[in-house]
Amino acid sequence: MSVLIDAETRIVVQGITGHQGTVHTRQMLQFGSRVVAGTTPGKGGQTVEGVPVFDSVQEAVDRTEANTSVIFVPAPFAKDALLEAVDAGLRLAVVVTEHIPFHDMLTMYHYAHAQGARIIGPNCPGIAAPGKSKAGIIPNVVFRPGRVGVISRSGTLTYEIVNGIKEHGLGQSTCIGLGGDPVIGTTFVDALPLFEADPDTDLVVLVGEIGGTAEEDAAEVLRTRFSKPVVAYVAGRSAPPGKRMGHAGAIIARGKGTAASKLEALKAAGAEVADFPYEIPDLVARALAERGRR
Amino acid sequence: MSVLIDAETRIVVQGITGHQGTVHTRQMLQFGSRVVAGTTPGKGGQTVEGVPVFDSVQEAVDRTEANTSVIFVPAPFAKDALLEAVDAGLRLAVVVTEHIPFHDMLTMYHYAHAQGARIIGPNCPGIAAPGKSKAGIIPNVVFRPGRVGVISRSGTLTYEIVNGIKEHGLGQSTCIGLGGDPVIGTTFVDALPLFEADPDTDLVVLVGEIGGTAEEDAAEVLRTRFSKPVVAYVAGRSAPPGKRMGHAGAIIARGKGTAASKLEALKAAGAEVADFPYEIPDLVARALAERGRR
Amino acid sequence: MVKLAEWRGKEIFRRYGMPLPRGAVVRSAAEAATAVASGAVPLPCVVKAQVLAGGRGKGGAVRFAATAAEAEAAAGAILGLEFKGERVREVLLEEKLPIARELYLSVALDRSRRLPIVMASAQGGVEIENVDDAQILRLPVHPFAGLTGYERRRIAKALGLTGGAARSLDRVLTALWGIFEREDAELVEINPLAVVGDAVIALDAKVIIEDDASFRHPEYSEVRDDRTPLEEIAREKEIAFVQLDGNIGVIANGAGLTMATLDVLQQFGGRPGVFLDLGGTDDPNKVTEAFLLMSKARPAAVFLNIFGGVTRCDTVARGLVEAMKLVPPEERFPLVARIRGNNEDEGIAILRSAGVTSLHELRESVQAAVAAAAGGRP
Amino acid sequence: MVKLAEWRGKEIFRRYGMPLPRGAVVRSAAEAATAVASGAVPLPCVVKAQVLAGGRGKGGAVRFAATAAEAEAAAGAILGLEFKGERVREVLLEEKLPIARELYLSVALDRSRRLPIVMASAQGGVEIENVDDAQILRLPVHPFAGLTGYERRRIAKALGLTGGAARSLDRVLTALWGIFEREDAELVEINPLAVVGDAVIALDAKVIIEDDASFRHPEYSEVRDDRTPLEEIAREKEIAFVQLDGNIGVIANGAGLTMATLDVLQQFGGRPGVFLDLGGTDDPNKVTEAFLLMSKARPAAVFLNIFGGVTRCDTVARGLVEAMKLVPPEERFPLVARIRGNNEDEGIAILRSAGVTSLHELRESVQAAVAAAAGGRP
Repeated sequence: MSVLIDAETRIVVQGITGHQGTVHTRQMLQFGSRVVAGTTPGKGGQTVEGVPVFDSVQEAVDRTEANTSVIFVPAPFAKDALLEAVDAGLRLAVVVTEHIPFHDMLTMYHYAHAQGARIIGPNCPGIAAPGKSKAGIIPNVVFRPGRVGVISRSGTLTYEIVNGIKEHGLGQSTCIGLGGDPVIGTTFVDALPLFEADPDTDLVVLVGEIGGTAEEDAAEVLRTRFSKPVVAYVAGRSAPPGKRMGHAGAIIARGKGTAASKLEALKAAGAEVADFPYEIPDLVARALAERGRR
Repeated sequence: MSVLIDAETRIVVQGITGHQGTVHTRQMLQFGSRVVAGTTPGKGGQTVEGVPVFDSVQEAVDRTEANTSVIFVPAPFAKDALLEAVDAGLRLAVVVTEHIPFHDMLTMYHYAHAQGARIIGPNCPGIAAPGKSKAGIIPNVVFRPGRVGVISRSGTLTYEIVNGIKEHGLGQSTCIGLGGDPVIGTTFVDALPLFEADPDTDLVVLVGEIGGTAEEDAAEVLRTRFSKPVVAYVAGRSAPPGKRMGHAGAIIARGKGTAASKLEALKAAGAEVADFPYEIPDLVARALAERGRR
Repeated sequence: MVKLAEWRGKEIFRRYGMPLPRGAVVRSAAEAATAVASGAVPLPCVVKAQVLAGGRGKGGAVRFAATAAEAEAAAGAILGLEFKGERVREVLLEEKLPIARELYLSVALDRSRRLPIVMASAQGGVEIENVDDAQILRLPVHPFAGLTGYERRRIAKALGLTGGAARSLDRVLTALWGIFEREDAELVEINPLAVVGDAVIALDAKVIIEDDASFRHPEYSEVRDDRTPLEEIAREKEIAFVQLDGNIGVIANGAGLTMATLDVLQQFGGRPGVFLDLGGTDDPNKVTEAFLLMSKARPAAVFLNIFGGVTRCDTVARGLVEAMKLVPPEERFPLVARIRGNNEDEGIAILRSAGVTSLHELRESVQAAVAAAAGGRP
Repeated sequence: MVKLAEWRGKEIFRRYGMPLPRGAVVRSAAEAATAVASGAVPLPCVVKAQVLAGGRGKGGAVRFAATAAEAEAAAGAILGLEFKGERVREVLLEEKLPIARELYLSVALDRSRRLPIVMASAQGGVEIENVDDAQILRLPVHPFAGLTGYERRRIAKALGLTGGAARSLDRVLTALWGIFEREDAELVEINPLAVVGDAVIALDAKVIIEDDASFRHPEYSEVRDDRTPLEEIAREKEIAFVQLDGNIGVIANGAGLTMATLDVLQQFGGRPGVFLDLGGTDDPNKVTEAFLLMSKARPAAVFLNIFGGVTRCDTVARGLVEAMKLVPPEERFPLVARIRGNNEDEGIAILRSAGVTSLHELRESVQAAVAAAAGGRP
């Protein structure tokens, strides 16, 4: 088992004929993913990397039984692409596209939620279960099958950390890059229960960033309904307090959002906290060994 | 057991200080309903028939643990009242108000649906479980506890038919008046499974009307996933074909919507069909007797 | 339900940016001449009677004009016509366009799905009921998402439009959806939507506004269908008033009960004439008003079938007896009453002592009413 | 993020029907005199510098004038001022109103809830962070429902408004919500919202438009914050460029990796100066551009930390070596590079043979960069 995707997952790539879509379709196929279809309006009938292209997601679903989408279409059209995926009955959509207005994402999230569909992202590296499937853009080279789950708000930092786990001789069960945008479809709070329920995950590495209260919210889940060991890292401890949203943003967060607040919450919830990314593999190995002894 | 409401149901009446709200609060209390709160903005602190009035539904919920709303507020404000009920966490709202624009009701229905709340109505007589509770305006006098379920699109015709069942010496488990508006929160299709699951219902009387395809849709449920006997009546067999929606309406319905189409579908699905309302009690008694023999 | 004439529909279309033929609405032949002379209506032009009924083309209510004189003559000939019972007060003159294809496009409510539904067909210009099902795209649209890009592409495909025509369709769809949502429409229909060169243009406009939304749209209150004086009174009192071709008047409360009453009446050989539906109420004042209103319609007999919810039957009965006294002798009619609900025995007693046939069972009441209309004592 | 000056915010407010003081924006003392003389600005009036920074009141950037001459003088004095590094180019003159109370009202995004949130407090006119939590109403608003009537009543209650003031608040809320949704705002803030007689009036306006929505709002492209030339170049190339006060330049790809790099750098005694974040990409052209951009910032040393996803590390390394040749001798700087990912060993070999310190581990790379900045050989 793995989280959200597995070897049976049938992927449709929306925006497959674009540069990113094509490059990552190839990478996903090399990873072993079953990319069964792509879509680009007006380009139905072509193939990309041997994958048939359709004009619409509905056609792709009808013809290939695709059940998961990876979206690469440009930001102005991303909302439409997601709604199309949801309306075609897909239950999981990984939105790689960056720079989607958060007002669009509000519609996307609440619409998908109401229809029972899950979004990963936007502006995210996606999800990978080594040896099974990848729906997204995390480099293939960092993975190795194993029993460590990874949930991260970052992109390349995730690659760095996942790679570190591999180089330490460990492997990953499933890795999800949630994306760092203001509104994301799946948060730590949403993702943690999936890993709690996954029998193939022994431990979770949680990679956070300063800003927002996602890590504090995650700590609450860890404290109340998570039984597996967690190793956490939060990037940005050296950054001066951010002011992106000005006064109103400050009162929404009310003292949360700093690295200190996040680390404290995660520690209090029982997570092992790494001060720097390169400390993570050791902490993981130690926590796994301890779990093994119990 | 009964359907949707029972003796524990805690009712808040929205628009309790209006004429209708007050009259029916009294009737519900006489029926035995636990009407625990009412709301009218600006009239918090008053009481109506001994029921405390609050300015908002949230206050009513906080103070009285109300879990079901009956809405009497005028049509221009009904959408707002329903959203307020849903946002305050109520899971069932009976909308008695008539003349709500269907565009408002589209928002109301899909919003409530997304939040996991159920609407009965609008423009409906509501729901009653004799001996337990009533949330709505069906006259108390027509009821008597028993094992016949009633689902109806009509108002006063429901009273007539429910009364006929009582006068025949039978009684009702739960009676739901769905309302006859173009968009309703709970249809036959939605309500039938509730009665199928209710151990206190032995048989269902289904009261339809010409127009729309609700009865044809219900027949599909009866055919595929309903095990209890059904007695059906459809009002309007003598009416000339309606033209309310003109050509476009006709192609949406495509030959459905007439009494003939509905009766045929219901018969084909195994329902006993009454030609006139006064035939219903006999058909019910016969079907129950037959069920008893099996 | 407020059905708008084509020219009013097109005024709304214009506000929402719908591509339309150039044209003008006129109320006299002289205005038609001026509209052509001023260049507002290019020649050749189409001259269309502004009536709500369909079938104008076959009925001589649409004509063509190649010159200003012809336009003036055509407008003059059409104005004042009576078309299917409607007097023609306005005429719409529009440029005659070189039409390549005629399409169909509409948005309405799909009650079963509880969603708006866009319908599109490449077979436009004919009544859509006569188009084969397989030729019609039915696309449910979620109100929280609006008409999305991918749905627009599906519609363009179904209509066989590409390039400039597809872009032009996009304007049409934005207008169509905007009108449906923001004007509280029940129906927005364009038939035909014409392909003209590299664009699509709305040749006709059918817009129906929902009555229940009139509190948001006072602007439509003046454009309601013509009503008879009796219908107007009934409307003001919120009583549904329907004229059929029989001779028995029916007063009932609630659409379902009213329909069931008519069903039984026909079963026993009665021919319903006027029927009044009070809605779900048993308000005694409204019963009285309906009774007085009914007397104006001069029925051969009246059957009153009220199921009492809130009000006690004796109260309703007393109101009815009082109302009977207000009816002038020449307007009196035989009355059969059936009042059910709370305190029904007292109600029946009050009516009977006032000489009204008051029965308990629906069947026997109906039979009595049919007999009364046929001249028997009710 | 496009922060709008008060007068631009108020132009939007006006379009959405927000109640505002009468006033005018001017760009010279003479225009100020004319604005008062024409009656566009009633006296007495407030004269406010149009700068983005807060604290204008205490900083002398807000003055009062009782006569036209005073208004002219005040505008003249403020125009051309430098306020917290911003030159004052516009001055807003507005009637001075008899304020009964000052309230706070805003709408922003609540990321955790994934909902817009309206915040309201009866304690307005001060920085909202300084207001006690219990004095602030936080009301999440669902985008599919909009700002409903019951939510409006809750806000009015929290602000202590009834009667005419509550009705006036309704206009304010409609405008506030409309701007947030339709202008793609990140923040719409009114502080203070003043109670004046029986109405509420927006005295200030803070509107921040989301950058990512700029494809829908070309009208805001001309009102961006002033940027330095380097920042402008970086922006065009979609590279995040941030100036800190240290001397080590950092180039990395991705916000998380960049932050982690800075964290480690500080841990080992380095002081980050400029940092460039390429975003999630490892596009070799963008790496090269960032490298050349960095050379303009004259850092003491540069640490480049790229995790390769799509591109192979050898390709990135070759691009970097080519770019180094383009840097003029006087702009050269010591470079420590860390390129991880696909084909990393080849990449490291290429860089080393070009004389670049190229390491594998983050810790040792950072230590080398810190040493290089301190004058040691990297």
